[in-house]
Amino acid sequence: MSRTAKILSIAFIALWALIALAPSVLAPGDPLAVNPAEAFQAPGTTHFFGTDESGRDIYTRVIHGARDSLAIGLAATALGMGLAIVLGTVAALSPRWLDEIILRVLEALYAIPSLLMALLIIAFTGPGVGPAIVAVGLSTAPGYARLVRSQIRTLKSSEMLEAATVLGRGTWLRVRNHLVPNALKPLLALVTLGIGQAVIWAAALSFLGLGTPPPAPEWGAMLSAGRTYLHLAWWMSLFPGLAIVFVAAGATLIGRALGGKARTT
Amino acid sequence: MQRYSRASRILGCAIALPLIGSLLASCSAGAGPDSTAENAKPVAGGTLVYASGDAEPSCLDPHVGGNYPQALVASQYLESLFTKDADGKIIPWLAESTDVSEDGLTRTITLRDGISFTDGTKLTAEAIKANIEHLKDPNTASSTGYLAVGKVVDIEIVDELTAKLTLSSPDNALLESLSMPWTAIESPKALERDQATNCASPVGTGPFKVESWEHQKAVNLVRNDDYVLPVGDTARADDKAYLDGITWRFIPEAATRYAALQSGEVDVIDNAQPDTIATATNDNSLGHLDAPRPGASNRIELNSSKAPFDDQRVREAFIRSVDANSGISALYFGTAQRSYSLLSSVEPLGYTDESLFGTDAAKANELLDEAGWTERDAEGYRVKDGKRLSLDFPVSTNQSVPAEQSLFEQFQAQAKAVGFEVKIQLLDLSSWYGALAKHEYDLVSAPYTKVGPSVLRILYHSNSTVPAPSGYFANNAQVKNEKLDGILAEAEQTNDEALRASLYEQAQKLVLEGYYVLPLYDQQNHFLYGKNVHGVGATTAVSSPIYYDTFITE
Amino acid sequence: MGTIAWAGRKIGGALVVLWLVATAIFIAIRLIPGDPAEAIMGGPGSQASAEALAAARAEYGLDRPLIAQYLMYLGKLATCDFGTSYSLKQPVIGIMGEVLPNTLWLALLALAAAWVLSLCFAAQAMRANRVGAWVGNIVEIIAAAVPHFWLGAVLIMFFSSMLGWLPAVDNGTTQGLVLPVLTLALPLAGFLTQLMRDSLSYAMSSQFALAARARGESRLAVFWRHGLRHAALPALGLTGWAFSSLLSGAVVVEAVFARPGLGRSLLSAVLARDIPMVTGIALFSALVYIVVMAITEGLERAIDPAGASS
Amino acid sequence: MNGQALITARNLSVSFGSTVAVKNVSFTVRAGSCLALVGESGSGKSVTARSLLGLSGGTATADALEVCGQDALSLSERSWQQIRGSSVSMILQDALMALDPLRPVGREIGDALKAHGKLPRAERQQRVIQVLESVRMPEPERRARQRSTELSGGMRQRALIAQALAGNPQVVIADEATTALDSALTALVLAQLRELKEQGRGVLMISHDLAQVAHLADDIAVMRQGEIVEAGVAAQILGNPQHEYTRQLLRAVPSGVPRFVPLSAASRPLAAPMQKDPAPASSALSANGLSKSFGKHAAVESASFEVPRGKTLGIVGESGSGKTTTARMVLGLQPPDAGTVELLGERFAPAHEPQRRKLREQMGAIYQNPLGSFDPRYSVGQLLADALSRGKSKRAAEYRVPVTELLEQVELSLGLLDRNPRELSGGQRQRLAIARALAPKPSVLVLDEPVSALDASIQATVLDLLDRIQVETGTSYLFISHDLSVIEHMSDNVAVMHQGKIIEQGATAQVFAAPQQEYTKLLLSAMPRLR
Repeated sequence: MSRTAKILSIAFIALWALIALAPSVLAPGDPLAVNPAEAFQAPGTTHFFGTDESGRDIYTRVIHGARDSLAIGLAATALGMGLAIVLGTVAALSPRWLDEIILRVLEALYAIPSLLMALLIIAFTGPGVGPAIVAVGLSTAPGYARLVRSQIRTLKSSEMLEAATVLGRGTWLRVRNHLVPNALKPLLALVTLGIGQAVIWAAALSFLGLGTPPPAPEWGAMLSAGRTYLHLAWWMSLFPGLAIVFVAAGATLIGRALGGKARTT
Repeated sequence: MQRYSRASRILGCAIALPLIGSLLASCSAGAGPDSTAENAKPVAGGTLVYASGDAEPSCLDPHVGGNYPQALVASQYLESLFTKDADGKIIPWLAESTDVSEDGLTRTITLRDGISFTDGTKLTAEAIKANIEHLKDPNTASSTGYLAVGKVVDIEIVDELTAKLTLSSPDNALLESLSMPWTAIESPKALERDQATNCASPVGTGPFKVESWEHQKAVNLVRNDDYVLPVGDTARADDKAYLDGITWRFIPEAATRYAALQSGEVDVIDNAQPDTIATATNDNSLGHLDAPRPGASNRIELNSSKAPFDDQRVREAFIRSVDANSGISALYFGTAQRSYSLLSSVEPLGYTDESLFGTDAAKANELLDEAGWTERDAEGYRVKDGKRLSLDFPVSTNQSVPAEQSLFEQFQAQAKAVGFEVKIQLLDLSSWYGALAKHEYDLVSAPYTKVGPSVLRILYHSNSTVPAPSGYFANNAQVKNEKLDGILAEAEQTNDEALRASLYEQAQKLVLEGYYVLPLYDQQNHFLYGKNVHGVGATTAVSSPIYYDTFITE
Repeated sequence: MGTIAWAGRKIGGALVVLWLVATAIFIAIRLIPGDPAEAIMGGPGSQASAEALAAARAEYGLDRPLIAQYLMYLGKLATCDFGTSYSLKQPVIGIMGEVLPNTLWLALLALAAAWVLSLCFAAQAMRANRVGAWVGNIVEIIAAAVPHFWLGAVLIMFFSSMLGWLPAVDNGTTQGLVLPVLTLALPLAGFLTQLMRDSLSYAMSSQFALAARARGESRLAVFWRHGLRHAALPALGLTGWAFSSLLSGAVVVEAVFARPGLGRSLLSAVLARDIPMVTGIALFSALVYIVVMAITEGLERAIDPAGASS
Repeated sequence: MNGQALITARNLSVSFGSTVAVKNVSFTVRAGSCLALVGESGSGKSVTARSLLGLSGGTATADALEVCGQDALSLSERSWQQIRGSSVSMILQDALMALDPLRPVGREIGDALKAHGKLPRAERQQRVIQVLESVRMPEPERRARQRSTELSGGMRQRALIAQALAGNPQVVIADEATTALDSALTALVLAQLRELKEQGRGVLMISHDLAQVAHLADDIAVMRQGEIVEAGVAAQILGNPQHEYTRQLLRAVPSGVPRFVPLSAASRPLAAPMQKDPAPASSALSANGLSKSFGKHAAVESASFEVPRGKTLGIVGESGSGKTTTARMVLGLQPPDAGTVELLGERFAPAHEPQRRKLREQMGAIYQNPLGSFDPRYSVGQLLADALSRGKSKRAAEYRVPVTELLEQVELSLGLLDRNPRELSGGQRQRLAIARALAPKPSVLVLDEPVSALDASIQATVLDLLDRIQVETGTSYLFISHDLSVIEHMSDNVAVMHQGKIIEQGATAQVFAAPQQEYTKLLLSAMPRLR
């Protein structure tokens, strides 16, 4: 990772952390305050990003929406990753039969596309943010788990670990000092990619009317509301859309700087 | 004898077609694109593509369940015994004449001769019996039709064309009930088939018939070449519809639907977005049909059966806290008029009282203080006895357009200012019904379409708090008022028109003044159609358009 | 591994995966609080009649012990009996037969389009200068990060409403497919390009590419004979994932473009809590995924029998 | 000079942007003779060779550049394509990488004909088989259908040469064509090139190894930093080098240089080799009857050897002969099927890992590619701190003194402390690997192909370092290599492995002077010698 990339990544993360944790610093207004008289105002000096159908300030909403949107992305990825680390590690270190079983389970999870998985879960639980997070988490887990498994298996027989053995390191030291950190490193790159993707899928669920309830300024819900007025007020969907693209693309760039590939398989 | 038309109200149209030409008294100023097309000569042929924004019905037989999307499509292939003329008067359609006994408990209906169903079965009194029994059969799971014929206890076939209906109590709304598509007459032979088959291809007497149903894609309707117009029209050479058929498509995305209309892929769309209606009518590029539904206005009902809305002061406080007018004007671009009535503007007996609904945050605060909701929690919501002043508001995504959802969000924000927490839950229809059935709501917006003021009985009589076989109950405000029950029962039984009007006014006053309901506007029913589509405007008693007179020019 | 052994292993694995999916759904239905018959008939909101509930109990053997129910359930699935969709009142298998080809066709076209697009982009990127490559890079990443539903809406606005070039909704013609396919293909192309560009530049700067040039082959010939082959491999390895994400995207795209298909069926089935339908779609999409994976693995074996690239 | 000039370059320069990679080099390649361009990596020899095909990728200028009778300075891309493959062709270093692993070799060979081709498909096929036959490919029809990954090393090399010969070129450029090959394969390639020369073609051979070119080259040009520092007839350059750099390169060739004599002028001269106790009581390492099979394939069969204290045992053999499996058994990374390993008289293998952990400090290992054995997250300092602290810490600051000592011992600059090993050169990495292995002060080092990936001159410095460490610390080496000349220089005793068995072992001088086994004789005959 180059120095510039490092600085840019840290700046990017810091910016979003600030936006998510203290949105009022950048947008002091109330994201829920309606003012029907000011509905559908085009972007201008009073409203940087314009206003929506209820006269709410879109800039304020985009900024305040970061917390929900990112939280969904983070929670889903954390869930997927947690599951993946457990399953992947167990599979990699297990005897063949258990490995084989876990692989099949992962394949079964993988065989249901993520949005279908989300809909399936919603079919049983009803809509909401929780099922969306669980669904996106579950459907991304197999990809991560396979990576963890193959990482650990590769590392297990790597010259690096052999060198550690030759140097007389015990199992615990080898696992703690080399195996775990090196297995997790490519995962870190994928996490960033995954967050972006999770935000996008959560937005898709909002579009289908199964995501965050109103009037929370979640980006997917805003984008979804804005698409109805695409002809009239393009800014309603442009800015939340840009926020999603910005986060997802930024996350991708960081992921790539960390050495990740585009694939999450 | 005057020629009858089933075209009731034709707003926003300027077409002069022989059949309905003489009945256009109530036709308001035309804003359609085809003011020049007044002279367009009807041409036969062509298939109209209709794009519906509603969810695809799971059954094409409107007896089953009974919602508005079913009425829209069924109006093309099913007909009712009665319909409504331009003045809102009920007139016979498939029926030729009708008579009611002195005590109001026996209703005799005589059918027109010479009409057949599209499966070849002749229309006879047997059909009336079969249809009403079908509606009353719990296995049909009818909601709307079931309630409409609820008082019919027995059907006797007098002769081939005459049936005698015995009622449990007098019902002066019965003819209105029988004018609705949900009680439309289907072939008795077809009704004998299993429900799945009948749902896929109901058989009626209408100008079109169901040819096929490609799920998720379209219902294909073709012209009924043996159609007999029940009320003859001398100007029509034959009774056949002009169109070869109708492709009835389902395009849930509003923007896609509009784009498809703009690009000419579809000819007519329903559930047009207010902003697109405004654009389309401004630049005169598309035709617009505004056909407000009869029955109830679109309103929010306040569940008075449980806290906090069991207290009238809290109900009034909520209603005073929100500002519907500015929201409606911003969101509806002048396509919807604010209503202060329980009934649709097309109902002559509707009672309006604007003074009850003025926005007044100070008064709302005062009322809440009075009602004991004096404390506020950290988030600014009012609290009483440790409980937050919180309102559940399940909103059905299938029955509510985006503009309406936005309006509810505005209410949410406005009510918060006086200390209400409104929890809007966007639910699919099934979950929404589930929430209602479990009484998990304080606020609800449930459209109800029925012809005539007797809808008030369905919506506000205490009996309507008891679920129908389908599980649906219509009295969502949970109004349980013996006085009101008495007035509604009397209004439905009287033969005295003046008394009826005064009783219904009293009833409406009781409900409005009890702050059970926040009326918003008429049930919106906007259609946009392309330049080359003519003769759009004829509607049934429930304002669903029929395309019998419609033709397409190049 | 011989081809027959390989195929046997694949089929065995596929059956296990289908069995796991089916079992998970069986467990899920039983985990819903309340009456499983009611759950199957659409949940408490559906207000299913007593007769309908009784019919469901009989059909699914709900009055029998759990293990018997499970075996009965598996037995039915094994004989391709997915039950009747209560919301559409039709056998699930018949509905699948109607809608599945639409979605598969859409997904396959989108996959092909994404491949062609990303190959073009990747080839273009090879020739671009620094600034061009940087811009290309950004465009790919943005393309990969655009939500389908928004992209679809924007495409409709431009190409249907404003320009009137392409139909907004499915009308059975090839033109009607252009926008939905593009909507699905563009984000995927963004992903694939990133991947292909890496392997393409690896192949084009490799020793064997140099050797080919030294034999007198033109740059173009090297690109076709070597570059594409190497670029295709990782992209091919990604096909299972890509197809899966296309099926996800199809849920959205079918809603936006009003196309009948698996995604729209699932959405309406989920909204109606139509469990037989949901089960059928889940198993069918798993089956589709398995078949697609087997095909791509077969192709990979054909391109790279020795697994040289892995 | 015999032979017509096929390629003439006068004052050829190649630059990449503002960087000049090749400066004013002049040479001639003649028919029926071989010109060798010799230099370290980065000396510009490959760029020079590629510019003769118009493939340098940079900007080439020259007073004159004539390729097979054409003025190459004014050639269009199309004309270059005509020349490539049919007039001049190239054999690249790594057959695995130089043949597309995804395509059958027959198609790769056929492509050369296609590019120039008026030949119809059937005749092309025929010609492919014919070319494969001419490089003595066994079963050419079958091999043509296989991909390079499915071929054995020898067949792969033959296929690589065949693809260069398909267009019947007048000049063949062999770019490091023998580097990193084991002795048998080197011999094979050299023989093939000799044949080409005898067929009357011109051969331009590019190598970093003077010893290898000695056998083939008629003329030699020595390149350094983009310039030819010395050129002339081979015998003269090898026998009487004028330029200091040429002498340095010659000196770096290990074969025939006695133990402990520095190969590199840069290396510090050694103190007198230790001549202490001539009869150590016990050996540092001994292996008895080690065997290992993978499935049906016996990788190692009852290998027994001893490494005396302070001495070096060299194990030599071709790739696949079982050397590495032996090393892994010795290191306790692979349990032997049979046999034992004893370290300092104690049982080391087979044994439970916890039991021999203490003993492990007595044995270190060096690999061919050290990078793979380093944790990629660790810097140089962290790696050494980790080794010194037995995995408890990676803070170099805590181990300042010993880390500095280690770096000095392997002659690495202290400035590299915070670098990641990836940023180091090959030679520096190997020194780091040695430093790390030395951290626990082991008695035995197992070195598996430690210098195979290094240029001759770098190899020389690393070998000198190993010599010095042995002199200073008395560490015993088990030195494994395919390179006979390295083994000859480094070993006190040598064991020759062939197909999993040690077929011959004894004192190095003895084995090299009077091999007993046919196979050993064959190996030695293929060994390039300067001295």
